[in-house]
Amino acid sequence: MQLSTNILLIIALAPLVGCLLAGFLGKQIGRVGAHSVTILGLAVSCALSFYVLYQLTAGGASSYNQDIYTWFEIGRLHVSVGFLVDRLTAMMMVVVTFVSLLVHVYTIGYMADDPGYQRFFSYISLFTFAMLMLVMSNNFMQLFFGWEGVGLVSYLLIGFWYKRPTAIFANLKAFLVNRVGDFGFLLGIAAVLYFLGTLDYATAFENAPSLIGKTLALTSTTHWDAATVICVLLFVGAMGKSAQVPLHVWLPDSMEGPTPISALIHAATMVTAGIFMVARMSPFFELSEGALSFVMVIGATGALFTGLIGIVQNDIKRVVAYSTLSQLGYMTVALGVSAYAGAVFHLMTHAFFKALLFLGAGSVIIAMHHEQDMRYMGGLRKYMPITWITMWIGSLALVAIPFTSGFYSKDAIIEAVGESHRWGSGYAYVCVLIGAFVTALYTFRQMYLTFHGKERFTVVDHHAHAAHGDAHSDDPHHGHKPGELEHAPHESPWVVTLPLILLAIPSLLVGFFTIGPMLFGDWFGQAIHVEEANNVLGELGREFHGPAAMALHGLLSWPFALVVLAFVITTYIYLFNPAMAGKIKNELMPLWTVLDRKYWVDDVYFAIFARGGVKLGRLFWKAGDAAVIDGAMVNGSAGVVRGIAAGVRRLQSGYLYHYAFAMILGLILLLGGFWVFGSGLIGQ
Amino acid sequence: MFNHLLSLLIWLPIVGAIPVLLAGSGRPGLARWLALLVAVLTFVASLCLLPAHDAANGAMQLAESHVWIASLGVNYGLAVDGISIALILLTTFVGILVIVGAWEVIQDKPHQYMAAMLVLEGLMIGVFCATDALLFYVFFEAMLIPMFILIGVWGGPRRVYATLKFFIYTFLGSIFMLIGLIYLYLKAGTFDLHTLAALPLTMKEQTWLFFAFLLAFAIKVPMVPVHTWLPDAHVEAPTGGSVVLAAVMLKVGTYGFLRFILPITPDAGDHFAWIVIVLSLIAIVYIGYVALVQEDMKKLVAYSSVAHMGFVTLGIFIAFMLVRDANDLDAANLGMQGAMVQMISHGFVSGAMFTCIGVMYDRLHTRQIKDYGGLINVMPWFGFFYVLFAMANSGLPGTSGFVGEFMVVLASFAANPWIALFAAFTLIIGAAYTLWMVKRVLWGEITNPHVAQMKDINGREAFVLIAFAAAVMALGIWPQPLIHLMDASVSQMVQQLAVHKI
Amino acid sequence: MPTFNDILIMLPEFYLVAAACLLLLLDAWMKPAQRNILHWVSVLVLLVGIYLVVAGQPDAPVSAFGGMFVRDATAEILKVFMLLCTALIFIFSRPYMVDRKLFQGEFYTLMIFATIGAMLLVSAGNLVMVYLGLELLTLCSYGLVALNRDSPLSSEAAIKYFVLGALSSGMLLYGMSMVYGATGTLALAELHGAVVHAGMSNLMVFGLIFMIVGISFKLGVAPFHMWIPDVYQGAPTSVTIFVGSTSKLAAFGMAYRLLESGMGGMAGQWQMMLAVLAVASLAIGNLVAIVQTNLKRLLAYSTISHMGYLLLGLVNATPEGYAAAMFYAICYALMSTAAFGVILALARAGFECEEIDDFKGLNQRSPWMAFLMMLAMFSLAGVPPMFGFFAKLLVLQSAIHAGMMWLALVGVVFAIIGLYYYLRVVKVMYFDKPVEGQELRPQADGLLRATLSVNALVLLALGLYWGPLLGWCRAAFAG
Amino acid sequence: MITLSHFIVLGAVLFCIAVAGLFINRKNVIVLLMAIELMLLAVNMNFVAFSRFLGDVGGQVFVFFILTVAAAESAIGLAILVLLFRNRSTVNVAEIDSMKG
Repeated sequence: MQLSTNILLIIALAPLVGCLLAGFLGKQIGRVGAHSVTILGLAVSCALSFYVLYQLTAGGASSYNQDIYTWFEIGRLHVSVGFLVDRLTAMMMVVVTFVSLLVHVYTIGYMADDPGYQRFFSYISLFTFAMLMLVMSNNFMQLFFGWEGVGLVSYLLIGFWYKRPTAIFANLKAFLVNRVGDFGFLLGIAAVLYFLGTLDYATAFENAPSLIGKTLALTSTTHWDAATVICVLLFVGAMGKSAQVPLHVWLPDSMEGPTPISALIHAATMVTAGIFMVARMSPFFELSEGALSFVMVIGATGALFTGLIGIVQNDIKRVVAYSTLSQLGYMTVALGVSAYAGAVFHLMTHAFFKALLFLGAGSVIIAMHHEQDMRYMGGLRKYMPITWITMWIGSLALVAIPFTSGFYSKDAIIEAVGESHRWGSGYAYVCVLIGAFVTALYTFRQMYLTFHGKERFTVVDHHAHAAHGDAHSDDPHHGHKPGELEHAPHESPWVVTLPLILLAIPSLLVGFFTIGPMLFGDWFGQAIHVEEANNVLGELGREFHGPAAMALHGLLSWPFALVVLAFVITTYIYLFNPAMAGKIKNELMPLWTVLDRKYWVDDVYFAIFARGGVKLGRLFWKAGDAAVIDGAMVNGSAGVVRGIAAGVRRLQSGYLYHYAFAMILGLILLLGGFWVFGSGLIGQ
Repeated sequence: MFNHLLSLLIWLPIVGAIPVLLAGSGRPGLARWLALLVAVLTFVASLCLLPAHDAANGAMQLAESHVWIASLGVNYGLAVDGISIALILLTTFVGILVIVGAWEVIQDKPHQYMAAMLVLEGLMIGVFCATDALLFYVFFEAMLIPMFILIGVWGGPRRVYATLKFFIYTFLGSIFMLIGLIYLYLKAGTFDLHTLAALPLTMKEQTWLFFAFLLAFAIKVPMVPVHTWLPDAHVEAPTGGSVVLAAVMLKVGTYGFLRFILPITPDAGDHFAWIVIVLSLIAIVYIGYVALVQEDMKKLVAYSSVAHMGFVTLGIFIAFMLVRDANDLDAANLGMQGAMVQMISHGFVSGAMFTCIGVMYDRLHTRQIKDYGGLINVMPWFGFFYVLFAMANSGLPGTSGFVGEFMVVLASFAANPWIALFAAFTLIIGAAYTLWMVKRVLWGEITNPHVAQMKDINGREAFVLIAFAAAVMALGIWPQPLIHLMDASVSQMVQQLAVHKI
Repeated sequence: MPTFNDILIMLPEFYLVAAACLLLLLDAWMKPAQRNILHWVSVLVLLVGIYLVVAGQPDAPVSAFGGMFVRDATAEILKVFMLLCTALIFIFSRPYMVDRKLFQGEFYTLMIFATIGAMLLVSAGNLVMVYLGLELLTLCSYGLVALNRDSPLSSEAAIKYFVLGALSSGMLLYGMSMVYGATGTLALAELHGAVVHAGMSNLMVFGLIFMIVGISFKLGVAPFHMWIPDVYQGAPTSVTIFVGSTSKLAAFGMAYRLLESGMGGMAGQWQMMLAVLAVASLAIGNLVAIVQTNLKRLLAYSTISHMGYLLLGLVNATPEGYAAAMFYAICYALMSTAAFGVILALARAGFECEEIDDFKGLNQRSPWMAFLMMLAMFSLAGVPPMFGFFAKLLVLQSAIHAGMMWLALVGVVFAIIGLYYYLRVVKVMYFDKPVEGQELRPQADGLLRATLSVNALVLLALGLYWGPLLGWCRAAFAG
Repeated sequence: MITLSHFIVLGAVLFCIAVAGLFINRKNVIVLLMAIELMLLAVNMNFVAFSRFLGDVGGQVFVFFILTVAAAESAIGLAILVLLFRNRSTVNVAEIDSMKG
């Protein structure tokens, strides 16, 4: 049986409709109207996504691949807009729409008192549309459309609070860094077209084997393997979107956006687009060991080193952000070892628990009146139990405590890396192992600082500080010194907590139930292609005796040991001996600075690319255009002409005898000229 | 029934300008409405081209030919193919929008302004129709006069410098082309482009002619390093002038490449294609950086125009490499089509950008970026359009700006990955200069108290912007109709490239 | 023996002489109040003259008085346009002359006699006739230039014109004597034959060069152009316009008669000389024009450059070349009548309106005049679709055809420089704000406005459709 | 024995003197008029000589015309001269330069 095109169209377009209504008629339909239409749209497309998933898994539907309309057709090149929906796509669709739906609901509470309410809903619906176009696409053009589309929305949303200088700096940065990725991505697409003559997935993947042996002449001497070129270029795109080192710099700053965005875009969905893309392109990547090693090393590096930065962060959202970077690293490593399924699996579980963590953080932030600095929190658990519990669940999943879904996905990856013999896998294995420890460190630290220990904020009444408030009425803390609240924090409204609960469930359970088929069964079928030689998951599969067994085995594994160690350390420091944190910091000042400055990557980039670019531009403008072209060539020649004119003018002296003389001179010149150049004086 | 459609298209606006002029300064309202009427009629007439024209046939169609100068054998010859039609439609479409855009903005002698606009429109249509080189040249040059008046009379403070520069620069280029044309005439005994295309020429002759044509059209496009007239002209021109200049006039240059260099000097074109390609890449990268640091919005967009036109020239000359060296007709088609689409798209996008800047200028009477900031707070709807067009300008998929660049990059990769590499660089630099401007103009707190007073766009402005936005989106989401319109002509042109004339 | 047929062939000239004499008498008898009659009559006289020229037009070239006087298509066309220009001048300059108390009979009679001289010149069949026609034309011109008795400038211009003119005609004569000595004939036709047969000698070459000097002076080609700026500026505008139109046509006719009809056999020699002179005039004319502030003087320099372009046509020394040159001469005559016509129309008592700055903001004060002037300027600059462009096109073409690509390139390069100062005039009229308290209204004379408008619009009309005119020019030389 | 060339040379000499007179003299305009007359006489000399030696009367006829025209010319010249003196009260060539450039 075949999926109906209409259903897919509805899935894709329902959010768009919601977006347009909320966006253009925002004033007319009001706040309630806005969130109703968008949520309705999302609900529809979410429900249908589940239906599609069901059809593909249990309903026996074959995967869908059809063009909707021709985008352009030139000669033999036919580029169209269409859908390719197989299990991989369906899973992504479910994740995207489900998380997005919850975020919509959550937003009602979170943005309750924001003037840009309708705009916000419009944006996130637009995002969902773009993301769906991305995952459902059946060709590279449309993929790129969705790819940049989500980039656009992320730009708009990071800059949602457009009055904040930091926000509008961050969104520009994010867009540009992404463009650097897209730059490679576009070239990758061009390479695909060049070598395979098509932009359509199915055809391209069919012909993928033909790449073997083909090379691209970069100079007369250097030839690169076609598959490697394609894969590396495409992966550059993924590095941008999925914030891989060294293009990771935009993600932490993107936390300037409202928290729901961080959950939806910068944790659950958009940033995983790269992972999805690589998994989708597995037929290409399988052809190039080199590219895969490259992917693996990049991923591993990110997994460890970005995680380290997380340890020194004080902003609750930034901690989560860095953990996201690190988790994306894990997924990328998985891709690098050809464990595409593992990557996608972690992508899914991560989507749930990371969204949960972000939304939880958001809930905390609401309670703290938009105070995000953990140094002014502490002991919140008694004020907001639901948030507390759900966040603990998320954290456990994140640190991969056995039986949590995070455990299944992450442990599988670590195992897979261990299995792999690809160049660089040793380095990768070390990274991911230490990474597990680091993850645990910053996660527990965050939980303790936020919910446990003694309260580091004071409740003061508003009026006493009214005068004071005017002073810095511009800072986001509603005119209060850090750590001063108008009234005690309290649990957030149900629209906020409900999503938390709904996310907590999958964070806890989804792994247990899905690991079997997804990882070790052939659930993805054709969607993901792995060469037999690279099939590390297959290896693991042989030792896999059900999730429970795996979990129990996990209890005895290295990663778990490291987690426990981390737990002990953090518990001691932050629960029993808070002063110690400071001491350690001072002991390891150099190290701390390195991490706090994020290895100076941002600074270097800013100096070279931003400032350098402007300097270069100015040089080109002033020296090139203004001085050389305009000054010397254009105006210069004009000046020369004018000068000559002024000189020649003097010949017209006004004196008769000069005039007469000129005529005589002319006569003589003619005679002389004829004498010299003419055919001589004729005859005699 | 369409026998004289082309003549109608050319002369309707030109003749229509007379009543507008006569309507006089006494009754500006009447003059405006008359002008609008003429523009709309022209647009409607141009729409008739679509049914009249057979898209499957790449040859010139709807031909009209009358003896013009018997003793010289010069004909008044008109005909169009898909490419011309696309450009004519662009012209007439923009024609309406500039008239509406200038409605109450131009208070000083509006009748003269409108008349000049209409004449200009007619002449530009003439350029896109002419099949006789002399006729082409006449239209090509005559365009300068109304534009000279438009910028000079209704322009900014440094308008004199700008206009003289603009006029003399263009004249300089084209006059050498004239010499080339005369040479060809003396050789072939006619100015008919079709005959000239068939005329065998030695490499030496082709080389000289190639550079004569290149100079003429490169200045018009404009290509680096003869682009400096454009920023000045744009900065000083009134909004409408800038819109027409950017949206249509620049296309005349690239159109010239198609009608002269490709058919008449194909071998020299192939031999020197690398020059043009290099210049185009310089335009994309170098000009991108220059645009980055502009303080005047119009200058910035003007420079970005140069960069975007670089894609057009790139796409056209890539085709040479692909056909002659790589013998990859599909890629050549793709590149050439990319160039065409980019022409049309840039027409919409740059026109829209200049309109936006005009909207701001009408309120605050400054184009300096630093004078703005936080505009979104007071002009949300304007902000919407501005961001949309900015995104189109930086080539976001789904907008027209993406299509052409996408195709050209794809095609140029087939020619040489390095070309594609530099071309694709526009993704970064283009976004950088456009969005940085957006950041400084639109986002942030309001710093300038005058900005706080600014009103959001009114109905008239909304109409213009919506029209542009519709075009930009439509072309971005579904380019196929446009491409289908031009496909036959383009592929025929590409096949011509393979023909050697020596 | 002169037959009646000879008279008939020369009818237009005879008629004009008679008419001129009558006008003298009329003027003598008439009270100053009735001058207008004189004006209308003289205009009428010229129109009738045009009629006679056209009506009596022979199918094939004919000659009278033993070859002294030749009447062929070339002469016909030139005469028509010379008479037309003079008529235009009368119409344009009436208010101007009235304002300056110069509205007297001698203006008309001198003009008509000068025109007669021009007519004789262009249809001269003999060196004597060339000389007589030339002198009749120039002597009258001297008088006209000095017409404004109380103006120091115009008398200075007159003396300069006179002395240099005399010098040039002396050289011309000297050249003629040489040629005469070499060939023993004064009749151009025989001369032509003699040159072809007898070949060249030193005497011939000397003679040729001296004659070229004479011609160049008349045309105003550098370096024999020195008189032009001063005369243009000093003379009353109503005379300047004559020097710039009618006598330029005559000069072309003279050049054609002497160089082709007479010395055609030595084309090989004079082509190169003309090319050199052309470059000189293009350069000097265009360059010095840039720095002018006085419009009449600017137009004077532009004349010099235009004569350079005219030579581009002559250097070809083929029928097409002569046709192109004549086309150019006619075009230039019409352009200068238009340009000076606007000056005449805008000038008024005490206000010459000849400084470029006088035109500031003309578009504000009287848009129509500004428009006409703009047409004239763009035509002079040679911007399509104006008449001037096509004239340039033809001469460039004939230069290239003559194998002088370099000359054509020089031509276009200076065309670019020239463009600048024409644009400057347009800029002043359109972009600048008018000077306060200075009203720039055209003269009320309805006929003046109408004819001026027609004259300027013709520059546009002929630009759009110039086929027939070119056809006539070609036909004139084809035979 | 006096040959044609003697006459030609004489003519040439006269002509050169005349020309010299035109641009060397910086005093009086009247001298210019004389120089012009001299130039015409030089030409006449040529014509007469040629016609005599060629045995063709045409040249001598031409001479008569030249003489007539010369008379008229000098008349006009003097008239202009008077005018000039009236307006500027000088006939010094070196002072007639109000128009230049």
